[in-house]
Amino acid sequence: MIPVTHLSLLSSALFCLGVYGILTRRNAIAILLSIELILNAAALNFVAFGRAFGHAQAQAFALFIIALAACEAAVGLAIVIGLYRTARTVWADQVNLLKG
Amino acid sequence: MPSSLLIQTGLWALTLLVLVSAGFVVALRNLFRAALSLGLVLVGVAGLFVLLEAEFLAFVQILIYVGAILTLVVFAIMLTARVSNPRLPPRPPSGSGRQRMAAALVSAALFILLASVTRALAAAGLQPGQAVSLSQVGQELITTLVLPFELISLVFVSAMVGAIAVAASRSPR
Amino acid sequence: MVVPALLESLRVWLPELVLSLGAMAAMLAAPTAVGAAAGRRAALATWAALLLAADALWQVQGLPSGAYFSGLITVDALGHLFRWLALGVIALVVLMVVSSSDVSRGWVGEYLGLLLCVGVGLMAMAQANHLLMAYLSIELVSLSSYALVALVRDARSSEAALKYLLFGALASGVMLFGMSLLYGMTGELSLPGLQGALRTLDASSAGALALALTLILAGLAFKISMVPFHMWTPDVYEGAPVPVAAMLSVGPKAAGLALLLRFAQALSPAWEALGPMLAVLTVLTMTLGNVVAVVQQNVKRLLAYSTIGQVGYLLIGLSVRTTVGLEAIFVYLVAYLFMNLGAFACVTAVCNESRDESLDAFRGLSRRAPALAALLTVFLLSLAGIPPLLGFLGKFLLFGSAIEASRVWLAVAGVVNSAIALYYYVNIIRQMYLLAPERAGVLQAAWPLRLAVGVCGLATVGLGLFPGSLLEWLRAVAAATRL
Amino acid sequence: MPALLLIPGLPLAAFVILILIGRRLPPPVAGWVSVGALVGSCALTWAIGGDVLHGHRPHLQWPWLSAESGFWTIGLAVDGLTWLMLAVVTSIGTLIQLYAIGYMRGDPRCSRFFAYLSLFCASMLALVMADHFVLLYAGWELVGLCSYLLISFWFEKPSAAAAGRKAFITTRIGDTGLLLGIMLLAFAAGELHFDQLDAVRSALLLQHREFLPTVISMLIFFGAAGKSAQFPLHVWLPDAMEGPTPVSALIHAATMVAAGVYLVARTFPLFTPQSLAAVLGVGLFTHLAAGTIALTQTDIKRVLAYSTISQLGLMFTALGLGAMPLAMFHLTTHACFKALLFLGAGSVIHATHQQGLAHLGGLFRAMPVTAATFLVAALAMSGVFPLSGFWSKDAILLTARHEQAWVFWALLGGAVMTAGYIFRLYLRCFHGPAPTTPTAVGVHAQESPLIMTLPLMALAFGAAAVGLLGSPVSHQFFHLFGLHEAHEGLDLAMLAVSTAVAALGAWLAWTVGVQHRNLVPAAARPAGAALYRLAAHKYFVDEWYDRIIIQPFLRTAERLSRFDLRVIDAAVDRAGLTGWSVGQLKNWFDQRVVDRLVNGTAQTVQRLSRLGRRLQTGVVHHYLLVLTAAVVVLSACLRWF
Amino acid sequence: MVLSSLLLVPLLGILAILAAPRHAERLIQRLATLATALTLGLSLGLLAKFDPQLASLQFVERLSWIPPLGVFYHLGVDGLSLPMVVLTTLLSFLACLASWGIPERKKEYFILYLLLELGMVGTFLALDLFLFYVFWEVVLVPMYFLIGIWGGGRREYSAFKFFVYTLAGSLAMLLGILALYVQTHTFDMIQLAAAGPALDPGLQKLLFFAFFLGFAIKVPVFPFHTWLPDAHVDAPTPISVLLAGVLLKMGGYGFFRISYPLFPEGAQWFAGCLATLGMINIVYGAFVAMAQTDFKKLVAYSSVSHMGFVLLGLASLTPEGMNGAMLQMFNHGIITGGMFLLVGVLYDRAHTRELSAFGGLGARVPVYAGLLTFFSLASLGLPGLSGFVSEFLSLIGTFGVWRWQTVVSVLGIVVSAAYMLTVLQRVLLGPLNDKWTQLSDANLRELVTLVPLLLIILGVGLWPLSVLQWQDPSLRALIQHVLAPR
Repeated sequence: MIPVTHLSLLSSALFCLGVYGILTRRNAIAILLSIELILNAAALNFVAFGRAFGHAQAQAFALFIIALAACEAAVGLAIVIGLYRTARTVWADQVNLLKG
Repeated sequence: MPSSLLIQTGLWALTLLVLVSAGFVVALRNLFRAALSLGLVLVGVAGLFVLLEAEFLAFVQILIYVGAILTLVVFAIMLTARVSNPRLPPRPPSGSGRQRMAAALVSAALFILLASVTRALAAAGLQPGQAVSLSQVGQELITTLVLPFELISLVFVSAMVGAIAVAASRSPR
Repeated sequence: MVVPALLESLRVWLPELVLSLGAMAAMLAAPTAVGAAAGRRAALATWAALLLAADALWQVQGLPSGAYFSGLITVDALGHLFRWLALGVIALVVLMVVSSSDVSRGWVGEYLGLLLCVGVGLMAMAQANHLLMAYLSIELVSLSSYALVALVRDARSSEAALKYLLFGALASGVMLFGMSLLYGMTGELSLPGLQGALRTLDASSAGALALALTLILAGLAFKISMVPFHMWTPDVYEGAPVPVAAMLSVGPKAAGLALLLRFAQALSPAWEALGPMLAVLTVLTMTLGNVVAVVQQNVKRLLAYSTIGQVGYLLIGLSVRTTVGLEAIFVYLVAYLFMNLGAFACVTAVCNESRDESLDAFRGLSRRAPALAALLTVFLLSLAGIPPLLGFLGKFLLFGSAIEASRVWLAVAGVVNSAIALYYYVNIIRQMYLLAPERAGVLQAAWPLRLAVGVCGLATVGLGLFPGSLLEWLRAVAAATRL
Repeated sequence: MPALLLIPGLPLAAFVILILIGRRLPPPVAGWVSVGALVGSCALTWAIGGDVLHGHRPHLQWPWLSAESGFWTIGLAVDGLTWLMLAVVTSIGTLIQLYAIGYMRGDPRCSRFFAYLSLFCASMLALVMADHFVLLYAGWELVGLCSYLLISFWFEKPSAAAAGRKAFITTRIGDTGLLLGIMLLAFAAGELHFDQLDAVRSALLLQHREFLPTVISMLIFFGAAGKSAQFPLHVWLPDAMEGPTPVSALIHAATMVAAGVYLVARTFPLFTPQSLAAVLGVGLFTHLAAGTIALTQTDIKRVLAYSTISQLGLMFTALGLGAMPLAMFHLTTHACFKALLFLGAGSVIHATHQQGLAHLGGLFRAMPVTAATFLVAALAMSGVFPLSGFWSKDAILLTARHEQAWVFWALLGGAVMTAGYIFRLYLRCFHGPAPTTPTAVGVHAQESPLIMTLPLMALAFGAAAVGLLGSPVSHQFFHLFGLHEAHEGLDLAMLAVSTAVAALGAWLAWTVGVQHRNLVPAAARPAGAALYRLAAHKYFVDEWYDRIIIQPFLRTAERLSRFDLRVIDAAVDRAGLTGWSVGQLKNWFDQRVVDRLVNGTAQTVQRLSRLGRRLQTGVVHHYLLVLTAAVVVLSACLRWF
Repeated sequence: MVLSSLLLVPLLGILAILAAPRHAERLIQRLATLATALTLGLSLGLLAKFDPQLASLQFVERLSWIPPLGVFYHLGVDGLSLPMVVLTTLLSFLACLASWGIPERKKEYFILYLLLELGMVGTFLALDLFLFYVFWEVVLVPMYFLIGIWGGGRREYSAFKFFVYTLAGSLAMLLGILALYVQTHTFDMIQLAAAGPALDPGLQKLLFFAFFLGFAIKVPVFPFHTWLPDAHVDAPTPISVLLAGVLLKMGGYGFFRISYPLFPEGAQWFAGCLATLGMINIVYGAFVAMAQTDFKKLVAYSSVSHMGFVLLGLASLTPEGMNGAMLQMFNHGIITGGMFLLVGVLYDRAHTRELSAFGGLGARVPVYAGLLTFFSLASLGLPGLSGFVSEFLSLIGTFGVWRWQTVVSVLGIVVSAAYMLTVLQRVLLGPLNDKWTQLSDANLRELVTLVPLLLIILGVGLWPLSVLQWQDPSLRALIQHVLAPR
């Protein structure tokens, strides 16, 4: 018997850790990793609630989340590599040509 | 209730695994290790999926996330490993103290907010008989959710094309 | 039983299908040829797709409104309007893409393909009736946009793309988490289902609901650049190629508003609580956008802030939540589509020639390209809300809706902001007309640009002078949309 | 009655012709056009004279501002008073214009000169013929304009240009009073026609007792005082002598300056005892003060100017005494002899190109006609029996003796001065030694041409004889005012006193003014010298005006202009459209309030804009932090508020 | 259709000029002159056909324009707008003649010029609040360019200042229009005049104030007047003429056409303020004008002073006062228009406007001197010329209502005499400055522009009924409407 509150607390914690990571990591790839945490937290929620409500759609939603995470990672990493190529850095706080 | 006990134990173990390795992901200096920690998180979450009787999803999680995304990440880390512009001064990998304080504060506040509302969620709790079978999910995917399927394919295409074009070393022609 | 319904649904979805196929075709057409020919083929495919999609959209309009694809999307007047808007945006931006020098010739196929993908995403956003659809369509738009921004592959565009990506990923992650909370509370994923479930929700879950709503709002607010979720906007616009910035300034704004409207409609009892906050954010948005635009020197950045300001005006209609407000939003969106894209098209023409994005590039433009300068003036004046241009009408209705809803202070804020906005719009006009040109020679814009500018100019002036039928249509749409 | 229209119409036509094509006409023709028109008016005036004398009142009206309401119907009307003025203006005007043909010969802008003169005649005639306050006011302003144009006719001289402006503005200050009076009358009585004034008076007295009529009449008198150069608005007239002499004769002696007297006479029913007392006071004071100044002036025309002021003061004194017909009688005789004096002076100036008494003398031999006619005028003005001045002044003295004895004595003193200054002038010009200064050209002076001396002789006849019309010999004059009872007869005592006074004045003029014998006892000399200096400097009125009115006025203008530029403009510029205008309460207010207000919109916007720019740091972490913080704050707000 | 043709002709002119090649400058200016002349002719034809006995609107045209909003293309003239329309077309024509001397970019100039005329005429003809606002704003844009491109001095600053000030005012007005629309759901001024007075008095005051801001800036009312001297001074001569001659009248006209009929309660409530503001305008403007050394600036400030009489007359709500105010608008347009033309004539030759630089021109350029004297006299309110009639009417109409404001205003007359004569003295009188011995007198084109104005000044001055008869019935009806008991 898995209490839903346990899981949603866990996913909340995961979510907040992800947020913390996003806000503190300087390396763009590390930030992308933190974003994966957030997505996982959301997916976990969906699966847990879907289990509670007995919905198949929730699992499908989680499936789509995983797929999208893959896409996002691909595009994100491509952008990081592009950035590395043009700016010779992957540290997100070092790129501030654009401001004001 | 040995199975129940097993489940409880597994649940706590997985929770611990997920949280600790998530902590590593956000805290470890070494990017490579952070990525490996993320793998642990993903595996932990997959384990939770198993506990929630969503075995297919756990399988997909391992396959796609750990197998594909993480590999990609590792590649990217290696590609950009020779960090970086030597003229830029070396600094700690996770921002200044003030930034970390603020981040911690915000995250903690967010957690408090989230935690304060969990009670309202899925109040019904989990019933054993409600497990969703894989066939149900498959049925959904080819009937109700056919449109998202179409869309995600388009997302795949655009993401791939975009990623390739962006990462490509130079203009094709 | 499933299949006929699916076929019916596919008919409704035909424009998007056509566009998707066009996207593939454009991307595939590029490698089949070399040099300019590749671009031409891609453009051909794109135009074919656009025209076919327009035709399909025209046909589809007759179909009965209601939920399709098992309730994943809804077909109604609102959706049609925004699909047309999305199509318009994409068509105009395509005209800019094929002639912008920011866009490297070798990647035209990719640009066009991604643009069409964005188009599909925008259309899907406008019709989404389900949390999954909303999330997917937003992501489709976002991911394609990240790539579009990054495609120039210089330091600034990479930086812009990175910022856009990180900001967008966080925002959509937050939204996704909010959706999961919403689902957890109600057990519903479709919007009508949510609407029903929220009615029966007890008071104890109000806090959870509020939190979920805020999280979802964050994701949508990011799309429409609402303060305080606007911070990516200026940097990304400045780094992105001009046509992409143009697309970003209109497309996602319109679709995001449509989605916001749908959420507002579905979550109506709970949404009420957002009212005062939304009104405050409305004022903040327009004020920040207009005020910060005053000191900008880069024209793309200036237009980015201007976009934020314009979104602020649009939000007036959302925060009053009346039919009149809806109608005002629609009118202003149509106006905004033409005047803003027209302005961007003019900027494209100027930047193509001068490679200079600062305001100085516009010096003496009236002597080098009188027609272009005149039309840009029209667009800017329309953005500033000078009658009889279409932008004035939109603003008129927006402020009117605020007064009608007894929120006079919103109208006053709008008026004050219009006065501030005049400052920087007129500054560009001043550069064009009152200062001597920095470089000699006549500036000749490429024909697609001239076409785009001409169409936008015609619409801004013509619809401003004779908005009768447009208004009637939009009023009908507003009436058909329940809030 | 087209004749009524033609009376001012003919000179107006002359004006139009001259202003349009005058420059193409040969100079004498321009003059003759003007004279011809005025002769026509003169003839018409005399033609209707008989009717008027028999109580006929020609009247012509037309709608002005409103076709329906009778209130705004204006028109021309002639009654006895008007006819008298018409006769004076047209007759004397004709003579003076004739004279001017000779005087202005050779001036390049001769036609312009006659155009202005014609315009003046037209406006003056319209003024006196007006049956409505507004039309009178119109004529009133127009004569002021002509006065301005003619004073500054030789505008290359800066002093002439300045004098013209001074005249216009000073009289306009008076006009303001008149305008206010008209407005008050219109508001209180709802009637502005002159023929209703009696009814208006009784209505006003009934409703408002004496207060309102007093205020109205005082305002009107203020206007009259401006035009007639009464203290304290007299300062413009002496300066006005910068104009050509025929202008001084016509406008600043015979006609325009008398318009003030006419105005008071015209609105006489409105005057209450209180306001008449004021008129009397001002008139008498001006009479005496101007007389003393005239005694000390050394410029021929200025002496005559102060003399005019003084004589006008006498007329106002008569008005103040309630003797309106007598004032008009003196106006008439004064017009004759003062015009003659000016023309004579003009003749001298024309011949010698000198105006200062120091450079003149012994001209009798060279210019016998001028000298003789001048003498006639001087005698007439001094009130020597039986010349015209005697009859008019005598009647006023008599009335004064009946009404208020002290006025009589004061007037006697004035009479001494009158004789004194005019004979001082006459004697020093035409008799005594010729000046020895090299600039003096008196000895070579020649008599003026016939066209100038002819009017002199005609006027001399008038100055001698006009008085008889109001004398016991012929009572015609007062019939104009509907007075038919017999004159009280020739008062021999008065005759004697008057002649003695004139003789005293002439003797003093000879001994003091010409022979330079000092008659003042040694003890009183310092005080006398001080008084002399005071009078010679015209009691420093101009200086005082400059200090207490003109300079403050200019400073105010300057200050307001700066205020406009710095405060209003800056305030509105910067503080948006808050529209406050309190920035004047300088120092502390400026610093505490204004500065903060002033740093308003435009600057604030700029500042805010830069601030907003700084928030956009370019570091993506900050953006992300803002996003997250916003989510937290917004949801917290939503949760707990 | 006659009213539409007034709008159509400038529009056709614009199209024709657009079609003309850029370098055919002669053709372009002839086309523009033709268009303005035709418009003038049409408006004179209107004058002939207008029935002055009727207080109601005539030649009304009403077509549905934006049906969903209830906006109509609704034109009409009555005694209030007819003199303004004639004034506009006349000054447009004359200023168009004066524009022949514009040195560069003639094509753009005349396009904008005709657009300006279109907007101005439209403002006076519109009977639909929405349409009115559209025309009102349409005027702004060409004006900005005309000052900013072809002006002198700090032209950019002045143009921008003009734009921002007026726009800020009209935005306040826009709020008023919106609030009114929300209350009544119509833009039709005639219907609004019937419905407006029934509104809550508090709301009426608020709305009156909103509209007041819009109109006051245009008039301009102290302390919103500071755009005026800058704009007038830096604008090219023909544009100064239109600015002073027509644009300021749009503000005054707004009071007559909108503020008074729609918000009678507000009008009565505000009348005291209006009278005081009028007084301040008159005296303050005159004083500030007195201190100016720049000829054009002096004339500009004299406008502030003269427009004060309009406010004063408006505040009176008496037939005399209102007639005076209306007539003053017409007269001021003619007189100050003429003054600006004269300043322009001088500036074209001497390239300076400093009063102290001149002197003694009276002998050198007699025709010009005569004209300048004439217009100055008209400006200082000499009887027999038009300015006197209107100022007198304003004063006498207001005297019974706002006693002290009127008394103080009378002072302004004295000051206006002072500064006008100072101008004459500095420019025309005194010894001739050696610099100007080669100055040429007014040429034929300049005479053609000035003489009609001169004749009008004289005509109205001698026979004021000629203009008053057009406006009087409408004004009386208006007063009756405002003062009607409710």
